[in-house]
Amino acid sequence: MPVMEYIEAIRTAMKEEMERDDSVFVLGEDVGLKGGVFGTTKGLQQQFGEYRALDTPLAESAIAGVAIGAAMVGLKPIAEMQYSDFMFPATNQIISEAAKIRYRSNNDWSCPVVIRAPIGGGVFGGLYHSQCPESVFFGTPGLKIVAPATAYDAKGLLISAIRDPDPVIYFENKKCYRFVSDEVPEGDYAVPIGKANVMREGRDITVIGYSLPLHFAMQAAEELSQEEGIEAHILDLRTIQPLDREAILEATAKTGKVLIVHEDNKTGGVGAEVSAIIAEELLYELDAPIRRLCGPDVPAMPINPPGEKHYMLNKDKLKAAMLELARY
Amino acid sequence: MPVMEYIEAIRTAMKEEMERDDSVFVLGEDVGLKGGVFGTTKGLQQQFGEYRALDTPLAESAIAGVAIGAAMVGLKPIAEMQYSDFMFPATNQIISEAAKIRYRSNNDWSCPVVIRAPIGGGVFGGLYHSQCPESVFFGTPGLKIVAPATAYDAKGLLISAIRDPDPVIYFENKKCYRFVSDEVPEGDYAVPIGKANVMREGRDITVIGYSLPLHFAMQAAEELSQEEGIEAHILDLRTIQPLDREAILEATAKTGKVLIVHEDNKTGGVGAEVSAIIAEELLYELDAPIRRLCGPDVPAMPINPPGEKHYMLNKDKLKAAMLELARY
Amino acid sequence: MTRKGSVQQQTRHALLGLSDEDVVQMYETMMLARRYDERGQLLQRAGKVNFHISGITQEPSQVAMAFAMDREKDYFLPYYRDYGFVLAVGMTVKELMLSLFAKGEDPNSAGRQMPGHFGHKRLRIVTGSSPVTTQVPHAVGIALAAKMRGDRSVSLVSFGEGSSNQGDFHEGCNFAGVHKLPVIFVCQNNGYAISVPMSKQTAGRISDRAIGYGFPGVRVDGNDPLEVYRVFKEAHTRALNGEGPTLVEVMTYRVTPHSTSDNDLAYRTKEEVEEHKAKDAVPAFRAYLTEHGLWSDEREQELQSRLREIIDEATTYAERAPFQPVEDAFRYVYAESSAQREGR
Amino acid sequence: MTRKGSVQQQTRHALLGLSDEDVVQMYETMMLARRYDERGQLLQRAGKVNFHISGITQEPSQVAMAFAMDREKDYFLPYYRDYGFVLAVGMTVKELMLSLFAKGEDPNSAGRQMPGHFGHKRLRIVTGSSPVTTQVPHAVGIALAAKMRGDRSVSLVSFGEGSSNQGDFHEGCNFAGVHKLPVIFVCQNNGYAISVPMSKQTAGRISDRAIGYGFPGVRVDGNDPLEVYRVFKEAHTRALNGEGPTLVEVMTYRVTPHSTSDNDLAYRTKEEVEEHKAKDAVPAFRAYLTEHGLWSDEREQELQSRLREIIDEATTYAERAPFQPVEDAFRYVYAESSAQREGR
Ligand SMILES: Cc1ncc(C[n+]2csc(CCOP(=O)(O)OP(=O)(O)O)c2C)c(N)n1
Ligand SMILES: Cc1ncc(C[n+]2csc(CCOP(=O)(O)OP(=O)(O)O)c2C)c(N)n1
Ligand SMILES: [Mg+2]
Ligand SMILES: [Mg+2]
Repeated sequence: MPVMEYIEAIRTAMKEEMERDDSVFVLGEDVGLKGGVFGTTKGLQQQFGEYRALDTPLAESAIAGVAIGAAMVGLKPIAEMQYSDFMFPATNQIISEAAKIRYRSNNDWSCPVVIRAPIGGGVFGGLYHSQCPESVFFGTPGLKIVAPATAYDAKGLLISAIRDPDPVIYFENKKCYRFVSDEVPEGDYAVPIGKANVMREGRDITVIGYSLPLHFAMQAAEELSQEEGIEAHILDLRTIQPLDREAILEATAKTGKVLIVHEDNKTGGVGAEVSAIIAEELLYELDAPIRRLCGPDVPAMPINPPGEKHYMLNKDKLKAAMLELARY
Repeated sequence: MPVMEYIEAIRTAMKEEMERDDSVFVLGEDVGLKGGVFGTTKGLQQQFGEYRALDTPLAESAIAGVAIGAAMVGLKPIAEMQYSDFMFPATNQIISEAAKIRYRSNNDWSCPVVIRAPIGGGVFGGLYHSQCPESVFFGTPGLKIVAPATAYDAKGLLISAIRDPDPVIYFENKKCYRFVSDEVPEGDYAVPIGKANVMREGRDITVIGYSLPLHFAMQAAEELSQEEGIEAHILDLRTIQPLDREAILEATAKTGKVLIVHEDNKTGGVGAEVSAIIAEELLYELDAPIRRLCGPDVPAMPINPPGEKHYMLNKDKLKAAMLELARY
Repeated sequence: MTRKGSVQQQTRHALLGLSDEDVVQMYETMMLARRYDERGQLLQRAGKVNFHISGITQEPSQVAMAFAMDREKDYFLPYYRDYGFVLAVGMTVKELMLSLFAKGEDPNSAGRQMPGHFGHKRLRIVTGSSPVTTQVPHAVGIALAAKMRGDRSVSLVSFGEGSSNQGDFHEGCNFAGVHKLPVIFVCQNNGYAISVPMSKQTAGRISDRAIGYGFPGVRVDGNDPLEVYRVFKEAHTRALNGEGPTLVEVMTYRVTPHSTSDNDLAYRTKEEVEEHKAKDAVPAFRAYLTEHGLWSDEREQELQSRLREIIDEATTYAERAPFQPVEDAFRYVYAESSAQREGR
Repeated sequence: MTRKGSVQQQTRHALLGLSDEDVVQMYETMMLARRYDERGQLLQRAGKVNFHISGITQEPSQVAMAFAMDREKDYFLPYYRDYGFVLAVGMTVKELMLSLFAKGEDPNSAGRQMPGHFGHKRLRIVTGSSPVTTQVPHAVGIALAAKMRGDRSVSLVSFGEGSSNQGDFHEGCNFAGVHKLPVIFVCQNNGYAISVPMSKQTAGRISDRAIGYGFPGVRVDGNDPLEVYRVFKEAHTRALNGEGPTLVEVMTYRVTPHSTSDNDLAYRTKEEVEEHKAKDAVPAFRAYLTEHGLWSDEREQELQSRLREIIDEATTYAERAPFQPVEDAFRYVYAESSAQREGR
């Protein structure tokens, strides 16, 4: 299997789905001629023409709203939000419309739209090019939300999102674009929405998370294994809505010690729900309090390098938290 | 002390603060001449003139954004969202702007705005006049969020919100408007933001929540006390951001059995964070899994009466859950 | 109804390409909407339903615009006062009543949504919500789909003048302008957004906004249904010819309170309302038909009793119909897999 | 610079009420902004800073509009290319450099935000964010405050033409129109929103949108700073007279890539860029001054060496300045109580 960058996996998924199905198209700011500010849609306009890789006016509510309209009549739009920080103008279209179309029409209408939005920091983007907005949309019934950490999942989940009959928010991680490469099958395969994945087997502590910080956890786990003989069990949620409850409970039961990680700030994040599920279902299997290691509860990360570094999760922070939990 | 309806307490707080401080004003759809679609601002335009109870165009992002601008230069605007269901067009102004103004300017600028929004169902409002959007804004650093359950707190928290130097979302409950009446002091008093309140002392189980469902919990608690001798300890969070961690932990420690209630849907709600705090800090004091009784994970409640009733929390649902927990 | 054709042998409607049957049908549809709406008000006052929102005096223009559309191909995104419109494109009174009573058989939402929240896939009436103006970008997306597929289909979206102050109006219109999409934006300007009069909503003319988007904006008297028809027919032709969108501002007036929850005399006078009631286009349209020998007192009587029957029957049916079973209240959050469906 | 005053004894700038010192100062400020901006590009290329966003060729109009404002009373909501503007209203190059290097002493944000995200309370430069157009309703709110308090203060807000397609543009303009608020909306139309050319952004003229809001919209050549000054002076006077807002569309061109992260040759040609570079107003304005005996090669030399010194000094200072201590990185999420402050 060829090794591929995460960003390339995203592009490939779009390209192949667009080849397979005429009704798939991508729209957003700069996605056409320029091929996206990160290059994610590079080549698509050249291959599929102006409309199937459509440069839109700078107006996120319209990007989402137009995509929703097109989806309601049978197209399969992929609406790109240039940065997830800039998807808030589209909140009403996403929460009031996309999420409720099937329910409010009692299954008469549906809205198979994909909304792609790059999340995360560590790219010297400052307050408004680094945010993780998952918790704003998380918990909205009617939406599905995925957040791949690997190139394999990036392609497989995007294929699933495009084919899904309901609206899917696809949170891709900017830092992963070129930092993460792994084996990606050629051609058609799908990673099912709603299924978590065990990234690493272990018996001592369980780490549950999604997106970029899992790579820090994996690095920390290797070091802890070699240095301390501590074996971490690592679960990649992959889909954050709906959460894979069985997988969460299984991974918890495996070690009885859970650390939840995400870059989105701690309070009200996805981690709170994961913790609450465990506290509700598996309290007596726990050998330690449920820990969360997340972004700090400040509006966003500063752009100055020490401030950014201070804000971001990294291998060392993960390692310290994992070690502490293991020793609990 | 006079007994007052919850809605009257809200109106009184605005009126008295507007009398006390010229810079306080209210703006929103129909808040002026009509006095609000619920009558919350009745009489204010007559008393304070057109501008201090200002009828705005139908445009929530502008209502929030104009209020933010005015707040940045020293006014104290109260921006009314007619229904909380209709505040989503203002999400970007609230999350990207109000919440981040102090932080991004390193304390040079600030944004003392209050955003009032009626939440909750049980009023035959259907999908879009019944929602609880707390979880969308909850967890956004830089925002404070209050959600009073009593007339006393409705007035006292609104006064605090108006005087607060930072943005405060004030979630008032539509069903409470006339369903809830209690003693409200005349004149000036403030209920501090960030402080929960023990509504009922008990030794058997702890109920933690906010807004309307607490009244069902209180009714259920009385019945359980008389019928089963079960004494529930009931904590009204009142402020949902920042959460009163000490009060949560104290109330938990009191009984070791916790039920969290809110009308907002369960997944990703405020209750998840409350549960996660407990699971992180007080795991070994628990005598039962942490339960949550919340709105179902569906887009919103239907308007047809059986459907609405089926959706809503009520005394009986609370009682059953409390009894089950007590017997655990 | 004021101007007469200068060519004496042709009626005004014939000049517009409308047959005698068409205008009679238009009249009957206006009257059907009117009677349905009045019944809705009565039912609410009688405590049979919780809520009704009225489109009275807006129906003549709604019906006229529907008649200018291709009712086999176009997509419709009406707003909550559009009874005249949805009836004209194929919704039945029974279906409206089922929605008013919030019953399970209601095709709009199975009694989940408020009345006036239309949706009917077979009729290409696109499901709508309460937050105003969100449907504007949807209509643009549907028009984009038509353009991409080469379908000869137009989308028509309507909204109030208050709602035209939302950002989604701007973003949707501008997007459609860029790509010359086949969409008609209809602002039904009835003078109020609940209690807020035009003068506090905008300092401009809604139709003038089209200038900034590079397509035509037309203001038309909503009490002149034939002129409304003409304007929409033209807009429809432009759309089909690839000439792009049109913004139509239909000047009308809301003679009822905003909804059954509103007391409008808190913010306007009875006189103002009466003045506008006098301009009602329904009797004027009847007079036009009569003048051209297309209508008579007998036909009117027949129509009224026929409508009463239809509405009575629909009311009885809807009142007796069951609510959606509560076991189904939480269905269709997502598509159901066949496994899920079988499990029920 | 093309037209000459018909009254030969009065210069064009004198006719506008600008003194000789004013125009000289305008020129010096344009040049300062230009040199600062060029240095920013250099520093980024040299790897000294991560990111720079340029306003080159937009400075002449930015400076002109600032000179038409009351720099003691007005509120300013610039956008990220407004170096010429913020320098003209009192920000120093040192402050800009501190922001470029993201250092703790930066008054805009203590090095938290990207460069080009201005904010300076003492100068009434209102803190801005990255999501475009959010500042438009803020400017309206500030103008509303001025009206409510009876302050003779105007707010000026600028944004790109791409950004004018956001809903907040529409909602803000419309609100200001209703209440005839003292606000000036400035669209700096530089032809591109990153890679998207005007033709894919809108089919209309931005200035025409004002018609729909009931206030004047003016299009002005950004390469003619004196005409820009005239237009803004007029808008300012209207605002102070209670006549309401003005929308000004300044026609300019972005000669640099969108930012240092962009490769503009992926979507436009070198020729197109060169064509516009040739229209640069800075040398033209110098020629105008020279023509009127207000400038000379010596003064130019003196200016250039003075600017180099200022910029060198600021660069050195900013480069050496400390970052905000990481212990302070999480401060000011909320107002700090005195207790909190003492605890530190
Ligand atoms: C986003 C949003 N804000 C507020 C409301 C509440 N609301 C319902 S109708 C209405 C007035 C609409 O006025 P207009 O657009 O003129 O339509 P009309 O009712 O006059 O036909 C308002 C404020 C809403 N439905 N959606
Ligand atoms: C809401 C939002 N969406 C997207 C972006 C990313 N972005 C930054 S600048 C820009 C283009 C702005 O174009 P224009 O308004 O014409 O200003 P210019 O850069 O040309 O001066 C875009 C898309 C953003 N900052 N905010
Ligand atoms: Mg109206
Ligand atoms: Mg531009």
